[in-house]
Amino acid sequence: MDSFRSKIIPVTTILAGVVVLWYVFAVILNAPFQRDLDQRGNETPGAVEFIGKTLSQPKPTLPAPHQVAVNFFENTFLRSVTSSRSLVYNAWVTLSSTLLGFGFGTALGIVIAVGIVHVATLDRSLMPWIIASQTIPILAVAPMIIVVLAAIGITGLIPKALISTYLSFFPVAVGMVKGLRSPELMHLDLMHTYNASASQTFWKLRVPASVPFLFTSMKVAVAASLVGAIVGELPTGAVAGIGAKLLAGAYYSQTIDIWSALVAGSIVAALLVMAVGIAGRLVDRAMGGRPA
Amino acid sequence: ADKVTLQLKWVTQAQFAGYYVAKAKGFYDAEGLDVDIKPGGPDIAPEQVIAGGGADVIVDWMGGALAARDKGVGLVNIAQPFKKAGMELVCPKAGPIKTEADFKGHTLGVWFFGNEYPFYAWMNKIGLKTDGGPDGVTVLKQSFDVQPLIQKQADCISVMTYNEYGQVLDAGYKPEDLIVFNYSAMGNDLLEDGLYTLEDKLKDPAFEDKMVRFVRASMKGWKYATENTDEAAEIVVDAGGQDENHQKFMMKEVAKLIDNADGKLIPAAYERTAKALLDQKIISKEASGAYTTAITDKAIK
Amino acid sequence: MTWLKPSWQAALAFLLCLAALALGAMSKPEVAALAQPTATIAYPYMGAKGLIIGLLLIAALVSVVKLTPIVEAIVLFVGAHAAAWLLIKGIAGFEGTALAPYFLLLAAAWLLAWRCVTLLSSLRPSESAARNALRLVIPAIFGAWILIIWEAVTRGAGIPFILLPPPSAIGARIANSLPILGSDVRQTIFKAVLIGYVVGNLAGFVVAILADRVPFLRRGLLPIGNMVSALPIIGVAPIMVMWFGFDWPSKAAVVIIMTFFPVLVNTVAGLAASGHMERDLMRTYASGYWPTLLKLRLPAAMPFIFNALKINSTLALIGAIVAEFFGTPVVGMGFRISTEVGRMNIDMVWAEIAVAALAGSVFYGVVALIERAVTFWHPSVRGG
Amino acid sequence: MSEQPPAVVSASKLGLTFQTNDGPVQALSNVDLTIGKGEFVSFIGPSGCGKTTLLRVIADLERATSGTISVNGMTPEQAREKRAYGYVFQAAALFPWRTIERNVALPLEIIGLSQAEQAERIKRTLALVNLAGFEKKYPWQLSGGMQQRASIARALAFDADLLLMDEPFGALDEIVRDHLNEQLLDLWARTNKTICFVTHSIPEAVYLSTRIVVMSPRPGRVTDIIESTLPKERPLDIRETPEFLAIAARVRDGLRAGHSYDD
Amino acid sequence: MSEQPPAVVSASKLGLTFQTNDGPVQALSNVDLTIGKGEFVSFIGPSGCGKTTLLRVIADLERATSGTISVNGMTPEQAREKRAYGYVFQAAALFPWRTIERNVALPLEIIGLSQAEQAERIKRTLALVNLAGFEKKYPWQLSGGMQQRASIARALAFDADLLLMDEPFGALDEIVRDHLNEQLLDLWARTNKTICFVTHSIPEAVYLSTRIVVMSPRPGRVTDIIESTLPKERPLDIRETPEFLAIAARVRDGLRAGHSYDD
Ligand SMILES: Nc1ncnc2c1ncn2[C@@H]1O[C@H](COP(=O)(O)OP(=O)(O)OP(=O)(O)O)[C@@H](O)[C@H]1O
Ligand SMILES: Nc1ncnc2c1ncn2[C@@H]1O[C@H](COP(=O)(O)OP(=O)(O)OP(=O)(O)O)[C@@H](O)[C@H]1O
Ligand SMILES: Cc1ncc(C[n+]2csc(CCO)c2C)c(N)n1
Ligand SMILES: [Mg+2]
Ligand SMILES: [Mg+2]
Repeated sequence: MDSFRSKIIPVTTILAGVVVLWYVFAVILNAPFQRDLDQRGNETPGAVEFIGKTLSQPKPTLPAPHQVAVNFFENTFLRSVTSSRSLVYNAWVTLSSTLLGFGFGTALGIVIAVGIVHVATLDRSLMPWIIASQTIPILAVAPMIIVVLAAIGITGLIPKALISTYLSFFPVAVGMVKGLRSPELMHLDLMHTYNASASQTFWKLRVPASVPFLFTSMKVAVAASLVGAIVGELPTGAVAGIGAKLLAGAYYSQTIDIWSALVAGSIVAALLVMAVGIAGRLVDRAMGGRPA
Repeated sequence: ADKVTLQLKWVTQAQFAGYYVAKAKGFYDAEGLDVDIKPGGPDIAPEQVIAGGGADVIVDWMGGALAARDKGVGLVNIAQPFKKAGMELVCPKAGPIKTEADFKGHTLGVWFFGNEYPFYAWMNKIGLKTDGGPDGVTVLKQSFDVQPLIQKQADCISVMTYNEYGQVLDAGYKPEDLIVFNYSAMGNDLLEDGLYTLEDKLKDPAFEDKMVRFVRASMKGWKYATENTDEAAEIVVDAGGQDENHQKFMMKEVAKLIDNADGKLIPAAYERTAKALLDQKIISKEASGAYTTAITDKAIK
Repeated sequence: MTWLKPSWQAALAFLLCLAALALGAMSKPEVAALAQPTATIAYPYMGAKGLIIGLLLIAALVSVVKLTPIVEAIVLFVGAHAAAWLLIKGIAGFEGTALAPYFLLLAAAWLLAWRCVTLLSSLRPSESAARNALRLVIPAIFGAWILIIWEAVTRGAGIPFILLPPPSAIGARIANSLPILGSDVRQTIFKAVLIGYVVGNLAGFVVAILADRVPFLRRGLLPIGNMVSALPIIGVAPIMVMWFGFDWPSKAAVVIIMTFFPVLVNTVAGLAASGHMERDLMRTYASGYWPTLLKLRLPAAMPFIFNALKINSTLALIGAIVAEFFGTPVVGMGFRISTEVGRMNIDMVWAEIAVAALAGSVFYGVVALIERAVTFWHPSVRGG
Repeated sequence: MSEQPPAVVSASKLGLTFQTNDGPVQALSNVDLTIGKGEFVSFIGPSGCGKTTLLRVIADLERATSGTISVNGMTPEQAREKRAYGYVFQAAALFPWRTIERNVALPLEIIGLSQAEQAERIKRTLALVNLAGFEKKYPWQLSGGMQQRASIARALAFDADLLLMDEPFGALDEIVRDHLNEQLLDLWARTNKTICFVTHSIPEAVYLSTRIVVMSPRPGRVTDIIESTLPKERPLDIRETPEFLAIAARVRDGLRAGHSYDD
Repeated sequence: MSEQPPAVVSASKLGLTFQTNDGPVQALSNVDLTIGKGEFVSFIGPSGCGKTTLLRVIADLERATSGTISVNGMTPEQAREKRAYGYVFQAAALFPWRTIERNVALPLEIIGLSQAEQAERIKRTLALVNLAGFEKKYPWQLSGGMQQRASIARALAFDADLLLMDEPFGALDEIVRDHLNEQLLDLWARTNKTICFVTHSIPEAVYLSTRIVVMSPRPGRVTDIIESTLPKERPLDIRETPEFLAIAARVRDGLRAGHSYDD
């Protein structure tokens, strides 16, 4: 908690800086349209009035922070959490498939890493194809995945979670291959002298040694998983979730909605990443980690 | 009740009000149908969904359906609720473009994903190249919104009468500030929203009967929607459509494209569509058997 | 001591062949032909069926005999691939009519190929030329079988072309669309991806160093950096188009946002990875922040940083391609993919995907090679 | 037991060459050596002469590039798989995420001892190396010598018939060292283990061993093998006897002969 | 130079307590010590008694929890920032990504020496520790003792006026050790450096030092400080003189008294 308090001042200072910059850009980016509008309406507002107008357009190019804040507040606190317009509800929809996908993805990534580290055949043959798989643009194949899964009767949470899985397993696999191979050679030699089985070496040496890599990869993976969940909401009809809000906003040019959905997504992301970070620190402490 | 899955071409909005009304008003129930309406989304191709067995019937534009048919998916038009096209190109009057003759050397926004055929057919007709050279036009792939126009990234953009045109107005443009090239008005329109199913399945009399009932109820829905536009828009919002005012606007505009709600396909429009596609080599061979009037004939007497 | 050695793949392949023999007809036309012996109905594998099964059985049998691994691998290689070739060639003209024995034989051939790969990966040749050759051959066989199975299944089961075209069609498409693919690659990879990758990685790195150097920023920037982590592309891409226009700069901006976070997180973790005694050593030299960073902490952080660079090499590609779904000039890999899906030219979509996969693999491979050179001292590279 | 104790380690013409970035390094060359059951053999030689490498070859941690070697009549690999030996590395090699007692427990977990048996052995061996009271500490909370003792405790807890110890007492003060020397001799006498012991201390080598192998550097060769004539029962003050000093002198001469310093 | 050499290290009532997961560990208690310029002070004491900790406090790697300490009349931190000392750790602490010569070059790069000067010092110090020919090897390609020597070379190349050495010769054989002892004495005599030297070897401590600090464990206290009466000029065979042996005996007694073993 102490560390929490020590963060408040820096975070708020930097946020304040971001907000100021944001206002400046809002005026700059919204000005051309406002000028056009005034021209067509034959109005010649003064500078202050003009700036005020740029910051209160209904569909601005860059919404002003207070517009986003108001929208965010309304959609978060003033709506029942079961309403499809509530950001809480939509964030929850996205979060649930994120977490499921992250779970699958982490597990799959670890399984692949274990396979690659232990089975020579996999090391040589699998990795190039996993890399290739990652270069397939998800948004292009997501609809096909959804179609195929729907054809075999899988709908709902799972298809979206699978897209999260697809995006999140790779960072974990890459990180864990490195992590599982990072024990010092002397420690491996030690296990060798005990004629420890591969699984004993794995659990007692490789896994603990890979922990820093694991949690770092998991931070990247949980973020990727959230992106996947959001992307996965589009081809499933975009009925609910942060992705659906983004899409609806984009479709009707409701930039304020887009930004407040983006803010919601970012907050969820920050919370998830911090949760992984805290888990990592707890594990480190349980492993007798030495304070820096 | 018989189950029917309908795959829409886009997200839930008044463009598909007829089906939502038919469901909400019990017209499908009355025909003994249990209809599942699946909204679409960006880059979801209804043709793929039906080929993969994910739907019994889809809403599609003729261009997309014929292209799929050319690739071996036996899509057949069984009804054509939209008689006129809603697509148009709009340009701000303050900009450089007043007539077709001004296009040369300018940037035009177009949707892709199978929505680009009417535009290319038109350019083909007036003999403009689309490669971005000085004696042709530069084409932009437009995203969902009307920003390219507001930001002046394009000189003209594509809109649907019932959707983006409204957004342009919302953005502060008045109709007199805009130059509009409407595809239907120019006689360049290609058929838009129609109902398609697979010809193999249609050979089954039971399925055919199901489709007859489906089309009958759907057109009843469309009729009701065009007569009660505000109520229809509310039904759409209840089904997940966004922004009630916008849906009401959209419903009114869509109603203008429906015309009589009999779902009958006009063969001349079909011929024009098929020819335009062949001219652009979107399809490799003459389309044949791509529509049937049998269903609408039985459905609407 | 016997002259036999067991291999479950061979045994299973053997059983599958027998099952295929027992089930009889390979395709629907053959069933029809058998039902009407008088009519002349053409059907696949009129003469080849015996040959296929024979090839597979012989390969399976030879592989359980104790031979040198090379000879065994060659026999398996030839048997499996010849059988697969005959199977695929035979179904031509009869797509979608295959019955169970077709798939059983395919599975048998695949098992033998698997056995072949296992054998090859257990080889430890002493010449480095042979080692390098194996390094290429093993993933190549693995990859070839992905394609073989894909080809055989899509054709055998008659999967609609617009759902999944067979690789042969994709290959043909690649071959006769080279100019288009070339211009798409130029637009997407050489402009958006490379620039975005470099700038994004640098940005993440610089922010990580800043956060490390200035404790105030560390406490303030990292939580905000975490928020950037999931700015979803579909939300950001339209905004970037608004800000940076339709052409590649907006795509590069999306790539920057996507690649920023992995580098940030990994650099921060890596900077904490140097040992205590080493850090104490630098303290005894009263080494300032920057020399310690340069000489100790960054080298020790490299294994982490390279993880991020590797992840980003594929992420950047996805980002640029997906960003092109949201408004572009009419060129680029993402543009092509979304447009050709709409036109039902799924073979072109897969052609672009194949090019993307190839480019991504090369990109990743280059990064991995640099990693080996830079972190040669790390146990994961030295062997372990 | 037969009259002629079977060879525990038997090497002939053993050689090992490392390939490095700037050319090959010959670490062992032409080593002939037989170690019988129950022997206590010390290896002594200048730094870098190949003592560690030889121990590693016996332990199947390194593969000889020429010559042959057998351990308990098997290849080193088979012997290792039979868990024929315990190894004390030159550095402590403790797992930083395990407490001292969990570090000692590691080999016991691997061979699958019961919890009770583990606890008993941990307690006994930690007491032996005088680390009682430090069970719950992590390695970085111990001094260098204490870490080394923890690693000795770990090897002793493993309780194999062959002990390979690479400078186990290098980081210890004289008194702890004397104490552990006595304990080790006692253990050896009681259990009839075979011990291969690398050390830099001539008195330690003479005090402990039945045989002393003197090595010389680059390439590592065995230059002398000295049989100890001391009795099996060795009180600490045996180190002042003339017999002891004579052996020590012989070792020193052997060392000096093989050494590369000319001063 | 003044008659009364100024104190290089001066500690009074120094104490240090580590907080650990299972309670505090008092590593140093009430240490009073003054080391004058040009002195050679050895620290000897049982394993875990706080020798390393004391050196680390002098080097500002650990902060004392009670008492005061000054180095060259400054706080340890200021002294460290002035690069007042070179430190040899108990373990080698070489960077695996640098060859031996680049490891030795590390401190020289940091203080910003010219390339030529660096090359000269590297060559000289590597020759001193007998590692010539191993310049291009990586640390993992060296034996334990060779790594330790590389780390000594690194500290010597740094060439500070105060040398803190934590068991630098622990992993070396007697002959190399004798050689390095001589070299170190020579260097000390020539340059008038102040040296703090931790060792477990009583003869080494007596041979090298002007003063020997005997410590006892838990909590680490200074139990005896023995002034050497040996001349500054010390040939190796001084170790057989009665004077030498007398001092050694006194150190041994001091050690034994402070030791926790009762045998
Ligand atoms: N992995 C390796 N790669 C290359 N050379 C090596 C490797 N390990 C050891 N050597 C070399 O082999 C020789 C013998 O090393 P070894 O570790 O056996 O010496 P040692 O007798 O144990 O020395 P010390 O008493 O210093 O520990 C040394 O010259 C060393 O440089
Ligand atoms: N970081 C630490 N945290 C907790 N306790 C520590 C820490 N470092 C050392 N200690 C404890 O302080 C005491 C003194 O340790 P120190 O390393 O100074 O011993 P030493 O005299 O150098 O011993 P050795 O000769 O074995 O190296 C030991 O009991 C040790 O357990
Ligand atoms: C990628 C893509 N971008 C824009 C549209 C525009 N759009 C929205 S609804 C509609 C009418 C057809 O249903 C059209 C053309 C699209 N379809 N796909
Ligand atoms: Mg050694
Ligand atoms: Mg110490």
